[in-house]
Amino acid sequence: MFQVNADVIAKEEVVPGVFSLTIVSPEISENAKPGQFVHIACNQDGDFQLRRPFSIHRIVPGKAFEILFKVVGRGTEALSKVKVYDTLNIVGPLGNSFKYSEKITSALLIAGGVGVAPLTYLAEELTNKQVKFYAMLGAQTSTRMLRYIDFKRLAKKTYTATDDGSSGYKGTVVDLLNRTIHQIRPEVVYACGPEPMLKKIVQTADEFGVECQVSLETKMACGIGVCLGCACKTKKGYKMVCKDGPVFDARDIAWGKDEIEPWSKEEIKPTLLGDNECEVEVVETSD
Amino acid sequence: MFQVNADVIAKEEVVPGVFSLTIVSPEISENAKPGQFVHIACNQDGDFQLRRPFSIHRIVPGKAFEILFKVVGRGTEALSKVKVYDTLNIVGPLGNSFKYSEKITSALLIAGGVGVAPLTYLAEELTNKQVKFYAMLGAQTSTRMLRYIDFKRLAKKTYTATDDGSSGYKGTVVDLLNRTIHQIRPEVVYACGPEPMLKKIVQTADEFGVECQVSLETKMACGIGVCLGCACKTKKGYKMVCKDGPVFDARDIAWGKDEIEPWSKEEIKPTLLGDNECEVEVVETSD
Amino acid sequence: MKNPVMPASGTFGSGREFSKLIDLNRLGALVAKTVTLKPRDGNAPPRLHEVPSGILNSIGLQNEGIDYFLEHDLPFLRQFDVPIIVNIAGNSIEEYAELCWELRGVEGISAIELNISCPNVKAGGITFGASSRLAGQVTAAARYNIDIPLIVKLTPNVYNISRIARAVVDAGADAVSLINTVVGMSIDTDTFKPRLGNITGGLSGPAIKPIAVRMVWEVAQTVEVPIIGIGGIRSTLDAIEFFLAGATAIAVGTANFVNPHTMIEIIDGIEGFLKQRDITDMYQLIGKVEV
Amino acid sequence: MKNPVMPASGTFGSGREFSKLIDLNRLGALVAKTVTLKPRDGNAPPRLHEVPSGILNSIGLQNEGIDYFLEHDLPFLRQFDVPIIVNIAGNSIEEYAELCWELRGVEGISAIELNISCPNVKAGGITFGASSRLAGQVTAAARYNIDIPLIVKLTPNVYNISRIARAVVDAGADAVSLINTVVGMSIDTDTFKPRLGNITGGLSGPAIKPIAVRMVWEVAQTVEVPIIGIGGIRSTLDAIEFFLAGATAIAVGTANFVNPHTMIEIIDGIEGFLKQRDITDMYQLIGKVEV
Ligand SMILES: Cc1cc2nc3c(=O)[nH]c(=O)nc-3n(C[C@H](O)[C@H](O)[C@H](O)COP(=O)(O)OP(=O)(O)OC[C@H]3O[C@@H](n4cnc5c(N)ncnc54)[C@H](O)[C@@H]3O)c2cc1C
Ligand SMILES: Cc1cc2nc3c(=O)[nH]c(=O)nc-3n(C[C@H](O)[C@H](O)[C@H](O)COP(=O)(O)OP(=O)(O)OC[C@H]3O[C@@H](n4cnc5c(N)ncnc54)[C@H](O)[C@@H]3O)c2cc1C
Ligand SMILES: Cc1cc2nc3c(=O)[nH]c(=O)nc-3n(C[C@H](O)[C@H](O)[C@H](O)COP(=O)(O)O)c2cc1C
Ligand SMILES: Cc1cc2nc3c(=O)[nH]c(=O)nc-3n(C[C@H](O)[C@H](O)[C@H](O)COP(=O)(O)O)c2cc1C
Ligand code: FES
Ligand code: FES
Repeated sequence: MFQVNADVIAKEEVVPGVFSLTIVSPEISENAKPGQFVHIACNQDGDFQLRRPFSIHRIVPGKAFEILFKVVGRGTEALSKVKVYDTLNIVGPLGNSFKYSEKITSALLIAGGVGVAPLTYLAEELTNKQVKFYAMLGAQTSTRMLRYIDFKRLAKKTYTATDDGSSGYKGTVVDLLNRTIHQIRPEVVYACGPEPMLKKIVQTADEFGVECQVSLETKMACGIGVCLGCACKTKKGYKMVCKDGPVFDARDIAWGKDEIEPWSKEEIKPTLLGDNECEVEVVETSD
Repeated sequence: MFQVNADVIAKEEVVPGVFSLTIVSPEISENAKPGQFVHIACNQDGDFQLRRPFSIHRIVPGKAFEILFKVVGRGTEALSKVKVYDTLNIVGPLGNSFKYSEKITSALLIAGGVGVAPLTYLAEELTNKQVKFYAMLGAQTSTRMLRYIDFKRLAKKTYTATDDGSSGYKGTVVDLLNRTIHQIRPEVVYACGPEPMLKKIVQTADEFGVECQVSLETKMACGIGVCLGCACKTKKGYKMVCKDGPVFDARDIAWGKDEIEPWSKEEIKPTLLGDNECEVEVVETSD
Repeated sequence: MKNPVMPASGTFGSGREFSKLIDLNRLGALVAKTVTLKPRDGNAPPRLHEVPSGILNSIGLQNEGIDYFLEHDLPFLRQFDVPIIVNIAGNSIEEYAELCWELRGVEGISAIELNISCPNVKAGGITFGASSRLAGQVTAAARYNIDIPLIVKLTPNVYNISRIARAVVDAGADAVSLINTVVGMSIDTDTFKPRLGNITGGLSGPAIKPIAVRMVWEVAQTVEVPIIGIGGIRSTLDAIEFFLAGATAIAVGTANFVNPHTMIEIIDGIEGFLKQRDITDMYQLIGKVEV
Repeated sequence: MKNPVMPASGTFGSGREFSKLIDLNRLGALVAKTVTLKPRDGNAPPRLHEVPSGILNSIGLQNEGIDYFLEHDLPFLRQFDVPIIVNIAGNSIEEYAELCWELRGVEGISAIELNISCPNVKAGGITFGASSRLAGQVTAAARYNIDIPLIVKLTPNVYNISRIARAVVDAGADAVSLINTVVGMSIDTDTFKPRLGNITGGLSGPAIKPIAVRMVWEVAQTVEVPIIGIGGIRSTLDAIEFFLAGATAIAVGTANFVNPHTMIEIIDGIEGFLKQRDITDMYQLIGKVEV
């Protein structure tokens, strides 16, 4: 865990409203693990603002790391205005990481939208460790599909789902998962994205008795485990997302029941179908 | 009095840390009088910040107006970052104005540093009304002398004083005034600058029984006379700088006695001397 | 009331200046600066200091007194087709009573707002609004001397604001407004002098909004009368937050200085908010926070 | 104490995490998160919400209990050559007494800080710190059970904090620390739900600094014991402001989250401030506001 003043050396608006920043920090780059995050002071002027947490998206070994973020409010707005060569004050790497065994023969990475951020790093790590894995990427439409090329390169197979069907499966990654998990038969699922999506993925994983690790999000203050503000309810009591997480074994999480949207059993009954029904040409996206 | 969203069409860093902005607003330009000010929302982001008051420095008749400001804190800092074509939310014109009669044969305008802002507008007005006037401009050093060229053009004679003697009289405008008021023999003095300077000018004016109008500064909230926050003590009770001022007849002001720096009588005893002892070559300044 | 948006007393003067910038006829009510029996000079300057997300002020209830108000300000306010709320303050129960007596039957006043944030000189300087007994007594005295609706404006500088609210309602208040400013202080580290001539002053602005929302919610649990929510409101969503907490109307104070159009923007904004969620009636929001 | 700068309880955990980012040996004191007799789960999430110039929190004193603290946290803190202040809280006077008893004679504790901002379950849930009687009783009970210096941490949610300060000092407090958080609330206008699982929470950060400075100044006029100033401090000048108001030391809370190096920067900054004005001794600043 370090607090560094780090220079931004590259910036890209990957898709409208989604930016990537490459930040120089040997300390963070050398000590990071997939699933960990950094805590960034986003606003440059003197006004009070808490840091904002962002997953480590990729690593330039020993030199720098990359974040991928979506503008949703004040902090990310300010961060999107950062210019190359600006300096950011960053605390990291923070939190735990995705767990995997090199013996795994097939893992499945599922990303909803910008949830792809930590999974890209994981994908590169798994590849280095010669762990075979599949990937599923979800987006509203093909032009907002993030990091498809990277996964296409790294994964055994990369499925995509778009709400409008402009790329891959027409629907959510959840539906896609339900229709394909039986053929992928992953030993472990790694998922990151909006909470409603995670909840459903976890249900499916459960049904198929597959281990599932998810990266959670909460509001954070300290990011290092001292304020006890980022609590999430687990079957072992309150855990801190910033310290005990952000990666949790889905089984341990006590999901707010009320919040789970009702959905019909049929939906997840696997309709057997050939590979290529899901294997689709994907229009190249801007990255 | 108007509240307008006005575009910045010109910006200049006149001397380091002192900026001028030309802002398009027919409403304000048409209704302004010398000595009045505008109240500007300086920070663009959503964070709470009171408006900041700035004298109207010059007018582009019927079209635009100019402000001249020095960066001293958060608000002016933010304002100095405004770019040409940015829009500013402005309330104005506000406050009273300098009073003058077209019968005056000789007025004297005394500016300390950025205090030249409202006096430049007054100088142009007096010129239009064919009122003859002298000017005294003070600055730390010649390279920070503001608007000398303009006054040189408009005034019957423009004296300058610099702390380091790099331009004109070596010393303060106050000393310069004390050494020259007997020869200028103004019927009225208009002064704007730091409060200690104003106090001394007022004393001198008093000694010579000359009317003196000063433009005062206080912290402001509303700027329009409703919050009663910008009170200044006068012999007629509390007056509001934003509404009853910013221009006051020096005689009415109840200066905080304690605050007046002690100074010896001799200093102001006029030592008779030839014109040219005060008439000096002035190095051209950056504007 | 056309709508639930009004200015907070003391941030609107007598309305004259604002009438040059906004259409006063669009407001829900007109609230004048506190008037006292005799004219008051107010406190020594400086009277203002900006702090993070707010300002400290120590105006000291400067005003020309009730007679001047009735002669000069009220006639101006009467021109508009908007309810007028007159805010009054005194240093003794008798003064409040006398003020109400003076206002009794005066044409064009829709309600009286009692500013009970000032100290009671007789009761050893304790703020009326800090004691449920004193607050009740002031309210009763006012109630006894005037028959139009009575609003009591509560101070946040107390442990249990609900108790005060209960007391003034029991004493005859038809509504309560909250919050007034929070007592604060700031010191200039260059001069070692307080930033305000009066040493301490009232904190207002976005900084106090969470305190105000909490107190409105607490008071809404305790009394049944309408609540005017005040404190750091500068946007439509701020206003909605107060409605959800239990306010039936809101007043805008410090934000008027930053943007004189704040109240107008909120009035339009509330309409938009309701349309968007097709809520037919604003009252469906009041107190609807899902706790 | 090497210097007058320490962390505010609950914003520093047990010091373990911070020890990875800053040199704890540079601090004036180490202040651990409030410990209670039994472990506490804390409140339901969400526990945090950011507001203008501050945050609302409703952690709910989550902690592992005194036994765990003594076994795991205290030994860690003891490694450093810095005075350790243990902050305790209870729901009854007996609990405070018992906690002090447990801490009696424990090696390596320099002082006890009583967090009296929690409700007294027996006295109908009134906050200990809101009643001079209860505050005095808690202090006396603690005083009776432990002989090391006793600091009482005051809550700002009162009308007259000086009275509370007077009461705890009369009851044997060696010092007071203030302020704790100001009760606030925020509502999500999309979901109509409170932003905090606990509905209300404590406001901290720069937003409350003017309130804290004012209260420190008031208390400094009333009691003679040392005052630890707390509330919105994030810079050297903030700290100086509290010294001028009458604080002999200061604690940094919320700012630790934004910049973990805040305390170190303030320690260096104070030195610089004194040098610049060649003031030989920090104590020449304390209470020196020129009113
Ligand atoms: C461990 C962790 C890793 C994260 N990694 C990434 C990442 O790689 N890329 C990315 O784009 N975002 C990531 N997030 C989410 C990111 O931190 C938030 O989007 C950001 O803090 C929003 O700040 P803001 O000021 O822009 O929005 P705010 O003004 O704070 O809030 C705007 C909106 O965003 C929502 N929001 C705010 N904070 C969060 C949060 N922490 N989680 C979910 N919703 C929030 C609010 O409810 C509100 O609706 C991560 C969050 C966590 C906890
Ligand atoms: C009627 C009027 C006309 C003015 N005209 C001009 C002008 O033409 N050009 C110009 O540069 N400035 C002018 N000023 C001063 C200008 O308003 C302040 O410099 C500005 O408000 C400072 O804001 P800030 O946020 O940058 O500084 P702050 O962060 O608010 O304060 C920084 C420092 O500036 C001092 N300061 C702040 N406000 C004022 C003020 N109103 N007067 C004096 N000192 C202040 C503070 O004491 C502090 O030391 C005028 C002020 C008034 C009242
Ligand atoms: C400059 C100023 C003057 C005020 N004067 C009065 C007053 O005369 N009477 C009164 O009842 N409240 C007065 N208030 C308090 C406001 O009416 C309001 O209750 C408080 O400012 C909180 O609202 P805000 O945060 O929107 O400003 C004043 C507030 C300010 C900032
Ligand atoms: C997240 C958080 C947790 C806190 N926990 C405690 C606590 O356990 N015990 C306590 O006495 N004060 C606690 N406080 C209050 C702080 O110690 C401090 O009094 C308050 O936050 C004001 O200081 P600040 O504005 O610098 O944060 C907590 C504050 C925050 C923000
Ligand atoms: S954010 Fe402080 S404990 Fe997690
Ligand atoms: S600034 Fe409000 S009255 Fe002058």
